Amino acid sequence: MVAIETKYWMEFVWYVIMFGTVYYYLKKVERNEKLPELRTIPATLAIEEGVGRALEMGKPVHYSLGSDGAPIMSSSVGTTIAALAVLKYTTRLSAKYGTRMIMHLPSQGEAIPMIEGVIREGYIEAGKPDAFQRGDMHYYGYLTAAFSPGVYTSFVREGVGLFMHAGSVITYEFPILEAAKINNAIVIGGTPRWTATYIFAMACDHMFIGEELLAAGAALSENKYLTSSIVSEEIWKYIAVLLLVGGLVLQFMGIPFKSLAGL
Amino acid sequence: MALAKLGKIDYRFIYAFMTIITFIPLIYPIGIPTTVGDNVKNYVNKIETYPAGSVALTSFSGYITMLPDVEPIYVATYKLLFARGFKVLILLTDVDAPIVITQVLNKAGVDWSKEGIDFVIFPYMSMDEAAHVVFTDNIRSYFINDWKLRSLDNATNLPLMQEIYDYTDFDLVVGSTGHVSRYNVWCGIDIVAWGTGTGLLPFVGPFYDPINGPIYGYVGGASQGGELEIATGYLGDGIKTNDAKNLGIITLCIIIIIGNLSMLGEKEGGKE
Amino acid sequence: MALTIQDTMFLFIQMFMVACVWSYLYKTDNIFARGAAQIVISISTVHYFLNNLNRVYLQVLIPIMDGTRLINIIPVLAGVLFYTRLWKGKGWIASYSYSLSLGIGMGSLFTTYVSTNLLNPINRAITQVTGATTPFDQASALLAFIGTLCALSYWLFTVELKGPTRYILVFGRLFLMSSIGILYAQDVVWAQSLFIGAADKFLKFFRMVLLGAVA
Amino acid sequence: MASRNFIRRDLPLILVALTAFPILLNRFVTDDLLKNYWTTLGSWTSYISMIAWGLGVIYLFNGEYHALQMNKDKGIVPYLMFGILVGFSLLLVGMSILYADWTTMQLGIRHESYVWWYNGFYGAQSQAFYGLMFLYLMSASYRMLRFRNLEASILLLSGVIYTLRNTPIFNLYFPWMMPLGEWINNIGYTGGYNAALICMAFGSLLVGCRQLLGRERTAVEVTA
Repeated sequence: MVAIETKYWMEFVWYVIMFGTVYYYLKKVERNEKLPELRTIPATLAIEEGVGRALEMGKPVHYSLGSDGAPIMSSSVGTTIAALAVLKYTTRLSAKYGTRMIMHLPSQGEAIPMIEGVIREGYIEAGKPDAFQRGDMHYYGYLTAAFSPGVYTSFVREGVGLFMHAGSVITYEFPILEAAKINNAIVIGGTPRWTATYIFAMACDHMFIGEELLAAGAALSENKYLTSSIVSEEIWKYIAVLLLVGGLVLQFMGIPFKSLAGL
Repeated sequence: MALAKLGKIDYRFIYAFMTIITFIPLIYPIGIPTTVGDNVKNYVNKIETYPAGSVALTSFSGYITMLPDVEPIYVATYKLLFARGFKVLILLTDVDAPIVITQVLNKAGVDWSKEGIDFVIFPYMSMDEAAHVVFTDNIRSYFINDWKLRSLDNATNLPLMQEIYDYTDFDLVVGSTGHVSRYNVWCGIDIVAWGTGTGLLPFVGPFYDPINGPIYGYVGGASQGGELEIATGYLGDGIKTNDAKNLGIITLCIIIIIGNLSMLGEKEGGKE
Repeated sequence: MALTIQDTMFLFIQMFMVACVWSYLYKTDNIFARGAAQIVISISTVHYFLNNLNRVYLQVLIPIMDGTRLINIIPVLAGVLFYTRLWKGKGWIASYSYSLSLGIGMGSLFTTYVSTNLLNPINRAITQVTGATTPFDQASALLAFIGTLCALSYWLFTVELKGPTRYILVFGRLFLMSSIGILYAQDVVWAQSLFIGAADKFLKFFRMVLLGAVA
Repeated sequence: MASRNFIRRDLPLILVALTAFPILLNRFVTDDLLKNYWTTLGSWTSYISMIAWGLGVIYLFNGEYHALQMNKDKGIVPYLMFGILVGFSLLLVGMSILYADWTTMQLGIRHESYVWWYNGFYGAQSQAFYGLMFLYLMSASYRMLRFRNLEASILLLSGVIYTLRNTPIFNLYFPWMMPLGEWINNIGYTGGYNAALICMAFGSLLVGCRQLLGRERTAVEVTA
């Protein structure tokens, strides 16, 4: 029996708003209309600086998405894709400067082909496809208990100039950030997982706070279609503020906003 | 200037100092008393409201690395559940869980001959969110058999499973980490939460309400394992390490104060 | 009760492994710590691999072979296609497999996030204010509500808050900092438990083997 | 060229959208077919990830072998490390086969000898590694938690007060610590957390929208 589920109508409205606004701004880009300027995310500037310093020190760039940092079959998939965009940018820079880049793979086996694909693309975009070496992609097994010692060993063995740690990171990974710091590396990182944000506040030189990482992926791509979508997302935020304030006022006026909206 | 020097302490001194401080109470227990928090009391109270024969799904992560943090909670909870006459389903959500669950149930004094009658253990499979939804919607479309490869439809070996098909047959979920929100969104079952401090505490806040639920009480790692042991009366390992925890945190405060004094010293030095 | 050789060995291995790990703290480049890391990586990878291998056979392949769930062929195929990555020039074939995976992920993302991460916090922020009973609670909840609104301004990318509006951002950031502080606090005590657990394993060898104490 | 682009770039993008849309529909339409689709895919996630895991093993040994080649001139240590890795892996595989129960086709990974090695080496060591986090948090706290400015002070105070609230002895001798800690948790934490959660949801959903509209091409290979 086919039946429409009406209790989730608010969610449906959000879907319409989201796809509608993104589509609207994509069309605007196609028509070459002017869009608002985006502010620079501070940590993105630091990446180039960090790669440059790694080159000066003669040490490699290390990149990690986290010990189980690349979920692609769960709801954190958005973070994975955004982090991969940052990875591609870092790879491009490393290839451009000729710095060796070591990738520490997350425990999800199914994400490995995708990560390798992104890195290969990065090298190709920089015009150095032959610089890619599969041996610089290291895998350490299940979760952080093996990941942290693996990354430590790599720091000690290969040296570390810049350590990028961005993705669906969990708090247990704090020791590797601190280890990179102890090994005199520049540490840049961030995660949209709010519960793990503090580890970056404690140990990073530059960090992406919360959603910044998700936006950075698009901002670094220099693709107008992607950056335009960030503008549409701003509209969602204003709607959320409206819902918050309006909902509270209506609730105080005795109108059962929450039950009407199915919250 | 002397204060400024405090900012240049070799980290290895801090590590050594902390390690010694931790060793002392482990060798010579001091016996600092413990109080039981409301969240732990609510956890025990909620479990005790159910009549004997109720079905509880326990989502058991049992990551071997986390054992010192959570083993006391697991053991005390299983003791409590079995003492209250619960029928317990055990969902293994971590690769180490098949090994750890045996240790934990042994420590909880479980009668293994009652497996299949009082409790059932599902085999371990790597589970994403979607898999959790499938499991709650229809257990048999996800698992064919239990962890000893006996078919779930086998009435002789697993009589308990003959009454249980999906989430409507669970009375209570004892869940951990992010699964909690999952069960709430999809099923709306009553939940009490257990787990490691870091895997549970940051997530549980938004859902915790001892009166309306969905999470009625929680025990999140660290010192709360000891609190649970006191609340349930099943004393074990949790309570033993409390002294070390207390002393460690006092040391942390001292370290932070030293750090701040050094900053003060640097400022003074700058003025000169 | 005297310890068996096996128990003594077990306690010694545990103590030795803990000591190897702690040797990192003294000097990062040392052979004990590196050896210990290799052991833990090897066990972690191989144990999980064996576990999965066994489970795939029992849960996925047997139902295909006895004809009860032939549809399992699709995920098996999808899983196997990932391995095309290893062949030069054929890596793109794997993109079909991860497209399927990404599709499932996208479905989870939309169905979960709109409800739990978007509508739920909005609901919670409103409920916290309307549900408060005492004047103090109401004032506090209102403060949190305003904090949420201000903190949202941190993630505006097209507007730069200048002049008096700057204080919205300043106030919002204070809430973010407080939130980060709490997260730190929740982890400190947790990490401490594990440290104590390891310290206990280290001491256990000396207590039980050298001093002959009973567990 | 056009067909190559279609097969390598467009078709995978279409596949993503085709897989995802019925799942979204399932949220709003109650239909057995849709539900079956979703539950079938749900169990596939486990199967796919279990099968794909073998890739990890290949990359592990490939990476370590590469490291050995790169560090060949550094004496015996790199060889020793590679030896330990291979030796231990073989040991576990050997034991799992030796203790396997061939009647039910279960590998011997729950056999007590296997568990002995597992617990002895992996259990103790991984706990010690996680425990290092506590010591590293000490050094980071010493370095970072300072009253530098208003923001840093708020971070420090929230952190320390809540830590003390979690510590039994402070609760006993300073009973006001518990309500104060809870207040900061309810007001400071929730205030910031709500905002962060909403924005994180928006960021992720935005990536999702772009992916489903075929604009997000990070994950597809065009040139390689």
